[in-house]
Amino acid sequence: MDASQLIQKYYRLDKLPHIWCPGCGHGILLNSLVRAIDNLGLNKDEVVVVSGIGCSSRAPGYLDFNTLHTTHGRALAFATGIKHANPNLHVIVIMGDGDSFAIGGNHLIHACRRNIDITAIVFNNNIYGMTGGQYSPTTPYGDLAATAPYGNPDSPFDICQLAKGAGATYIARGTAYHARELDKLIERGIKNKGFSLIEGLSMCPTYYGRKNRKGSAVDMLKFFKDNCIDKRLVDNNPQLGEGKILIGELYKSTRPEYTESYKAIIDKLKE
Amino acid sequence: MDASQLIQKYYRLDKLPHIWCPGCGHGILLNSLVRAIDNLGLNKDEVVVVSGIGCSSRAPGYLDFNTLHTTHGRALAFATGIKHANPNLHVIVIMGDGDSFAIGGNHLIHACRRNIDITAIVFNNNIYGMTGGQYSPTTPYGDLAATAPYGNPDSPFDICQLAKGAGATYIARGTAYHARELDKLIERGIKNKGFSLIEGLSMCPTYYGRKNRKGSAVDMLKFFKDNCIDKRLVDNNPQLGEGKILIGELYKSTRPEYTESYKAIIDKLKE
Amino acid sequence: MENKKELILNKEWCKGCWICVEFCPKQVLDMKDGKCQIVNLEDCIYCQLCEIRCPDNAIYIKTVGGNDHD
Amino acid sequence: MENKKELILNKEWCKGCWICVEFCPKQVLDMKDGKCQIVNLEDCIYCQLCEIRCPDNAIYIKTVGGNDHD
Amino acid sequence: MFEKLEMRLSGSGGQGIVLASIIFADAALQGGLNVVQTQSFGPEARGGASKSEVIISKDNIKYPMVTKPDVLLALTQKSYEKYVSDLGKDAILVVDEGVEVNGVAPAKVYQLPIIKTAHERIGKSIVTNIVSIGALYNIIAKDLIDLASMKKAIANRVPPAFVDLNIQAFEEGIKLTV
Amino acid sequence: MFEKLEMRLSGSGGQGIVLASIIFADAALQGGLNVVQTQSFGPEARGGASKSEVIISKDNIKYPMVTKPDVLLALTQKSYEKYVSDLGKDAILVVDEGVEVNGVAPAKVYQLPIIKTAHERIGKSIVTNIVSIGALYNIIAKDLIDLASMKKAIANRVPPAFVDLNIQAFEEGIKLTV
Amino acid sequence: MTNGQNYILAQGNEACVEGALAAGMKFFAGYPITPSTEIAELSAQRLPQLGGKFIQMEDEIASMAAIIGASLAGVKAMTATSGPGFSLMQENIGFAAMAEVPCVIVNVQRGGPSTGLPTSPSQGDVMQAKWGSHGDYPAIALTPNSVQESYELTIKAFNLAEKYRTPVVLLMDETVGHMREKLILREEREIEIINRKKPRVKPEEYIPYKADEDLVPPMASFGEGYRYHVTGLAHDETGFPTNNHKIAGQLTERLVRKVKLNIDDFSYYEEYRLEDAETVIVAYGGVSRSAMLAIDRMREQGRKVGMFRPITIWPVLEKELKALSGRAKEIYVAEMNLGQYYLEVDRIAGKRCPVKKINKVTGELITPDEIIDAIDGGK
Amino acid sequence: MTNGQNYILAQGNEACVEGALAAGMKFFAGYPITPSTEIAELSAQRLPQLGGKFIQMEDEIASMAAIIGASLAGVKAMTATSGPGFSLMQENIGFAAMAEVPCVIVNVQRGGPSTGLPTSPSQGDVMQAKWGSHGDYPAIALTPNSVQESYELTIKAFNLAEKYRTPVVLLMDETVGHMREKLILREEREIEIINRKKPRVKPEEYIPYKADEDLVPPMASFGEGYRYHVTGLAHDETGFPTNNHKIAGQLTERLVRKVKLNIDDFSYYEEYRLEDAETVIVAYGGVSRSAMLAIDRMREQGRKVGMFRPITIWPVLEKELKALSGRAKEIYVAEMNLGQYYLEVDRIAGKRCPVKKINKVTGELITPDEIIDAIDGGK
Ligand SMILES: Cc1ncc(C[n+]2csc(CCOP(=O)(O)OP(=O)(O)O)c2C)c(N)n1
Ligand SMILES: Cc1ncc(C[n+]2csc(CCOP(=O)(O)OP(=O)(O)O)c2C)c(N)n1
Ligand code: SF4
Ligand code: SF4
Ligand code: SF4
Ligand code: SF4
Ligand code: SF4
Ligand code: SF4
Ligand SMILES: [Mg+2]
Ligand SMILES: [Mg+2]
Repeated sequence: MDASQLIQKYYRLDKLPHIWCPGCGHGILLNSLVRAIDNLGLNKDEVVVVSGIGCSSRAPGYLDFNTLHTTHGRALAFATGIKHANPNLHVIVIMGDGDSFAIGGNHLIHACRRNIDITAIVFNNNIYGMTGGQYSPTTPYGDLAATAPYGNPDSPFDICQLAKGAGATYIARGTAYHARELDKLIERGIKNKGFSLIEGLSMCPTYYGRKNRKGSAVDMLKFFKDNCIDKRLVDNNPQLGEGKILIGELYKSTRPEYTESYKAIIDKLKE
Repeated sequence: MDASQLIQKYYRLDKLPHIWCPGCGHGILLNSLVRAIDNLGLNKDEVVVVSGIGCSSRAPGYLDFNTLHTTHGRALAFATGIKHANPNLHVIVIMGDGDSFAIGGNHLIHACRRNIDITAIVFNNNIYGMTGGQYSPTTPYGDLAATAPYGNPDSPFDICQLAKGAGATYIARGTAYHARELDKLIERGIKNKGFSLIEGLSMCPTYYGRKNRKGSAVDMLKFFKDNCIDKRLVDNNPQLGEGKILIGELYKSTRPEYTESYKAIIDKLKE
Repeated sequence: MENKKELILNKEWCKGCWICVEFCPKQVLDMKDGKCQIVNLEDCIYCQLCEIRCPDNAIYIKTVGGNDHD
Repeated sequence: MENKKELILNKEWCKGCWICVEFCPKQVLDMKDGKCQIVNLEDCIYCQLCEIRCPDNAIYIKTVGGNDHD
Repeated sequence: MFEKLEMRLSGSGGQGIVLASIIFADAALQGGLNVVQTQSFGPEARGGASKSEVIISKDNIKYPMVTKPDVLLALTQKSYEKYVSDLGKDAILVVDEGVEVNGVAPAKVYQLPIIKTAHERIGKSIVTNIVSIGALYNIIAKDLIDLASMKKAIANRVPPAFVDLNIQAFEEGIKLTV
Repeated sequence: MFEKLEMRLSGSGGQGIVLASIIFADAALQGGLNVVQTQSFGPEARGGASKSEVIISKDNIKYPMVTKPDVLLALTQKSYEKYVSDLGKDAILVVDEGVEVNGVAPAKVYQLPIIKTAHERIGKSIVTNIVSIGALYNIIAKDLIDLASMKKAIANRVPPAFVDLNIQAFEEGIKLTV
Repeated sequence: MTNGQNYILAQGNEACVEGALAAGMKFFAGYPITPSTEIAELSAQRLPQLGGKFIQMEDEIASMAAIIGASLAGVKAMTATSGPGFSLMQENIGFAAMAEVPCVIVNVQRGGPSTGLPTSPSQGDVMQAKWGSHGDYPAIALTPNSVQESYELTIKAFNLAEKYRTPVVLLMDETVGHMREKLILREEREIEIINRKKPRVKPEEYIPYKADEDLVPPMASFGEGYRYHVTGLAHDETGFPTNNHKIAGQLTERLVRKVKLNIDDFSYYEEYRLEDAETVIVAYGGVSRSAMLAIDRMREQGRKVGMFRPITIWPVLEKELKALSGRAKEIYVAEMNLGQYYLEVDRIAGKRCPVKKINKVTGELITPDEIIDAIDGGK
Repeated sequence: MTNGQNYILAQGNEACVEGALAAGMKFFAGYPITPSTEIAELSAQRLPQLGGKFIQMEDEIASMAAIIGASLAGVKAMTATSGPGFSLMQENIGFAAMAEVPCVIVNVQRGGPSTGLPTSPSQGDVMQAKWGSHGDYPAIALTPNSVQESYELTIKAFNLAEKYRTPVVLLMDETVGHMREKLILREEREIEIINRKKPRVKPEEYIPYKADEDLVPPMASFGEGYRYHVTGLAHDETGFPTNNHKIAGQLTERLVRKVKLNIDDFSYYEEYRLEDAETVIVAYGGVSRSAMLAIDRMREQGRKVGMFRPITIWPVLEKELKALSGRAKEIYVAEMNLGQYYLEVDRIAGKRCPVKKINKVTGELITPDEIIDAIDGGK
């Protein structure tokens, strides 16, 4: 399917253009999700896209699926209810870095732990975009933000490490620059029977970029290009990874999936 | 100081005996904390012990420090306010496995991330004791609990792994059986300039033990004895660790501590 | 029938972020009055690099004709 | 003056959990009417294993006399 | 004629006082009477209640709490002391023999070896509660509830493997008062 | 005599409309007048407001919103269309020259090359807002607020490194209307 | 638990679960808290037996979120908690109200404020059940005074939630939640079950938030082919966020009105010896049981006392309370709080007759004697 | 921001921060949310300049917890939020009330329910400010109608929090929070600052929850040598949990009473052209500004209209509203909600004169014309 068909098929055309600022990375990531879903040939009626609150969380409104825009930080808890109630649905959750890892951090680690078959995509722009550029749990130490006028005294999470510690069974990182590769990462995340976390490095030129003199959206994309490296390359040659951000599939494992474990209980009681 | 002096000095004698059931492991762990504090020679007036809600969280009430029994899951957030407001205080937080990692999970990972100089001790009995034996995020898969009558379909956290993923700079695990060793682990946790997490394996014979036929408190202590092994032994001989629970100091690192980073800002503004 | 590729620019949706302009390997695109414009269609190699990074679905390649069962 | 060790049992606080009884290496202790009791003081080696695992501070070793600056 | 019976069962947490009262209530309910059973808890839920009440009545029961107990069971000294003052002169007091009844008491007092019976005759102190209801049943309820209902209620509320043991405990309880 | 001036500034998010109105309000305040400045936002805070209002008054200002604007600044076609109908006959309309004034308009209309001036004469479209207030000042406020107050207000509200540039933009704005 | 007959001895909490199952509950998400925990525990046991789902979430915020999610996926869902958890649920209760997602929240009230008296009864969350979330939103709350009624009202709570597409609160108190009484389990055919209105149009024609005349829009489930958008932002009939102030205002008004407008449909209350009563006790939940005994005793002394018991506690029974004020000489509102429902009774009835309070916050049920004394003392 | 003079142009939100600093705020914990965010941002900038501490917490629950912790450690602490965050804070607000920890919570109200209208003004959280947490607890809430008053009331909020050892809510609305007006920054000597009562006894004699005659116990800070216990459970004077029902009940009653008893100490209100008014508009916050203009216009027509503006919105100004009902012919309560404060006005004043509502929930400030029309329409 070409782009024009994808747009026709998956977007709510009357809602476009979306509200995001010029050069906001979120639109690029969203297209990756659309291509991944298309590649997998999922039935649109069976796809549910859930989000919290934030610029990123406006994404579901543009997509022609069952879409749910919840409260700030709670998307995964709503999604857990949906998936557990009807495991046939493909449940995909889009969240910002604040939404998922600040206020929503607990739901995230518990979704990882439960290994419930949900795919979470974090649009990480290292800032609270929606509220005007306050620091988030992924804003680097020392960076500037609306609430960090003297440099952020707070250290960031490596959210992929955190998800691993919490028990997610598929973890990947992509960027808005490496959009094609991101398609595949999301695709594999959706295919994973269990909880998948995909960190998509996005850019907020309006706040994070401007406050930290990271230049335009173009400059920020170039930063991703120059500073990210695929984990597979580093696996073979660890030196390459020095000072770089690892992207690609970072971690994969197998554990009982929550709704299947529950189904086993129901089935056993039926006997 | 011998035990009778320790009790005299650190306990609120008129509150004893505590409300815990016969054989509850929490009392053993609490004694370890007292010995650790005594070994460090901390000034009682400068020690603050904070807890949430749960059987474990009743602990501070028995100790003659500044003590704060907060809301369920929120102890670390209160503690963060105390420590940030007055970094001279030694802030120690006691939580149950539910308190710290179910409802309180978010505050825990953020305290780890901030690397704020607080020592958190989790009294992990793999169950919600206070409310009568429902499964917690550390109840093993398949085990029985008041809300898991057919076996727990939910997988547990390895809370030390999770704390590591979140960025804690000192992580250790001890047990009620290995109480002497636990003293040292807590001592080192308090000494660490940053966020320390100590998982203390406790036992709840009343609920977890009874429901899962783990026998008496004595049997449960013996289980710790037989199934735990010090990490240092395993480091030298990985085979020894198979099927065992690692105890001892599991992880240590150095990163900027939150209140110090903040102090640097204030100092710089003064210049 | 052979597939024909077409470079589509939807100015209504374009927000003028420069991304496509800068990442086009063939300098096919430019910016005018805050909107992208196609200035060098003949050089276009239909590599989709503009499409893949346009945050606004405002520029993309359309395949005209060709196998319907694609 | 030499230190003298004393095994103290506080029946008020004892909840009869058996822990000290079972883990005493010298069978010094026993259970009676739901409370610990000292049955073999002479065998006690003051190893503090009871003290260290009693959840209720109900049994412990007290050092009488000795260096005050301890 | 029987109108209403208000019972209070008390002891220490873990003595199964609540279960005992439930069994009583259940049996009465099966016998076509109105019942309300309540209990009071310690901090949060942990520990289990040490006081439980049952009202059995011909009529609908409005206020669900016992105001003037017709009978008080006290298995411990503490519970005796806490609740004895609520008893009227005509009430019945049933205590374990370990409880020292120091003057304050209604007309009728039964001092019975309940704990000992459970421990020695059944060999399981966990059935103390069932021994108690045997005694209580015989003292106060045998005209209200038939024996079969009581036994059925016990059987319904204890683990299957322990039904016989508990029925036996119940009968031992009855024997204490004959 | 001057009693009250109600201004509405409009444009697209990012054109610095709010800052422009703040500078106006600040200058008037420094001149001893009463002021209220308000704005309206898009979804959550993001994007920035595209409408901002200032009321300048001798008296205390009660209702803080503009009801009948004395002057409307509209930098975009959209904002012109959205707000022009609120203008009374005596009001003043100031639009960028790019805005097509299609009949609906009050008596006094100024169509000025504001955006172009910012872009071409100052070389920074970011100062569009300051050019605007230069024009507005000269049209409607020069009897109310002295020039020094305006300049001081600008200097106080823009980054130190850009003070001169903005003062220059302000002066260019004034020139548009002389 | 059953014993072969169609009635059993059960706790209020247990009756609530049986009622929920009878109403068609297929999903329960919760987090344990005294004195509601039995509801979670019994749900964990019973639901999978019936092919339903139980989940213990990480906290009450997540529990509330999960039942909303489940309900959107098409199943009837419930959670249960007590004060501290109820406080935590408020944000998402507001979401359910705004997005019009049917669900049932049980609050078994314990002594507050804060951790308070976890094992003691209270009626301290009455006002919170209406005002706990920010903004104006519709609140329906029912409050039982017996085990049997816990069962019946849970069924009604589900029916109202489904009918009006709104969260419904079952406001129990520890007295009722933990007492054991006879519970008659009804036959399926005896029970009226209401299910949410489904769209009767094709997906292309579905306008998800366009209300019918009853002000309630039909509701499709996720996965059924109607792909629509749900948000907690102010939205228009299509369900998408709007910046149109008028439409936003109309939405809030409709949400509140759809419940108020239909209040006659669920104005549940009980009158006890009220015919000729000059002194009226307004009491609900556990306290109404004390009030009945107090009334019986006072009647024995020849005093004209009766009780009005609101069962629907929110929206307030404006019509009935007004009528009451026309015939009573004085009204006492007896509650296990410091006077919450009193405020509404005073507002509505106080214009025509004096309204007084009888309050108790010790964590004990108000006794009949205390009611009698208060009334006598008020003389 | 200052310009050499002692007044500046500032937003209500900024004025709030300046007021807090003037009152001695040394700690701010918060989580950004529109339309309160400027309060966090300015605090982040200003506090470290003065040796104070700012922290951005992971959510609003944690923010509320952190300010309680900081206050226990001895510093004056504040948080700021809007509806959704205010809902999340409720559990810990109840804790602060129960444990008697002074602190200030600013709620800049936006359109609700749920995510609602994040950038639009509203007064939808008025009832929540009193009833948002479970159980009965004391609520103090102040509501400013100008930038200057935002400053003054923030100082008062701190003073009341310290004086009564209780959380105090500054209930702003987006209109006031985001408008810019003149702000006079007072000199230190002009400002009355109240600090919490400290124990005047030695640590051994300190009974942390033994109240003085004003019903407020002196408060020691952690680290000062008074090692005491703080809990959200019902507790006795020593601060330790109690199972004694009577003591538990007395505690709740004292908490509520200490505020009610002293209401005259902080009954703030404004009367506008009220002397001879027959029609009284009750309005507060942003809406009161519209009401004043409406009144001016109606007065021009010779109509006897005036305004009563509660500044202390909780506890309700019972005495003043009652007095009002004695002299007014009719009362209109104008609010940006569906009639919340109205309920209390109706209850208190409705016994003597009719009380009507003027409501708007579109996310726009009620206009003077709308008020006039409503009153005329009510004719
Ligand atoms: C309970 C609650 N707290 C705070 C907010 C305000 N808020 C909205 S979005 C947001 C953060 C957005 O940041 P992020 O999740 O990183 O998404 P982005 O906008 O950067 O894509 C915040 C704090 C809210 N809506 N609800
Ligand atoms: C907000 C809230 N939710 C639920 C509860 C009920 N509750 C009290 S303690 C507890 C869990 C206790 O388990 P854990 O933290 O493991 O401590 P333990 O009792 O096992 O030591 C729960 C769920 C509460 N008090 N507050
Ligand atoms: S504020 Fe940042 S994250 Fe939000 S739309 Fe703009 S660029 Fe994107
Ligand atoms: S219930 Fe379990 S955790 Fe709680 S006191 Fe008893 S043994 Fe300890
Ligand atoms: S397809 Fe490739 S060559 Fe053509 S315009 Fe796009 S980026 Fe340039
Ligand atoms: S990338 Fe898209 S939005 Fe950006 S300039 Fe090109 S066409 Fe326009
Ligand atoms: S000190 Fe050692 S030997 Fe003595 S009683 Fe204790 S455990 Fe036994
Ligand atoms: S370990 Fe302690 S509590 Fe347990 S039996 Fe021994 S003395 Fe008693
Ligand atoms: Mg972000
Ligand atoms: Mg536990």
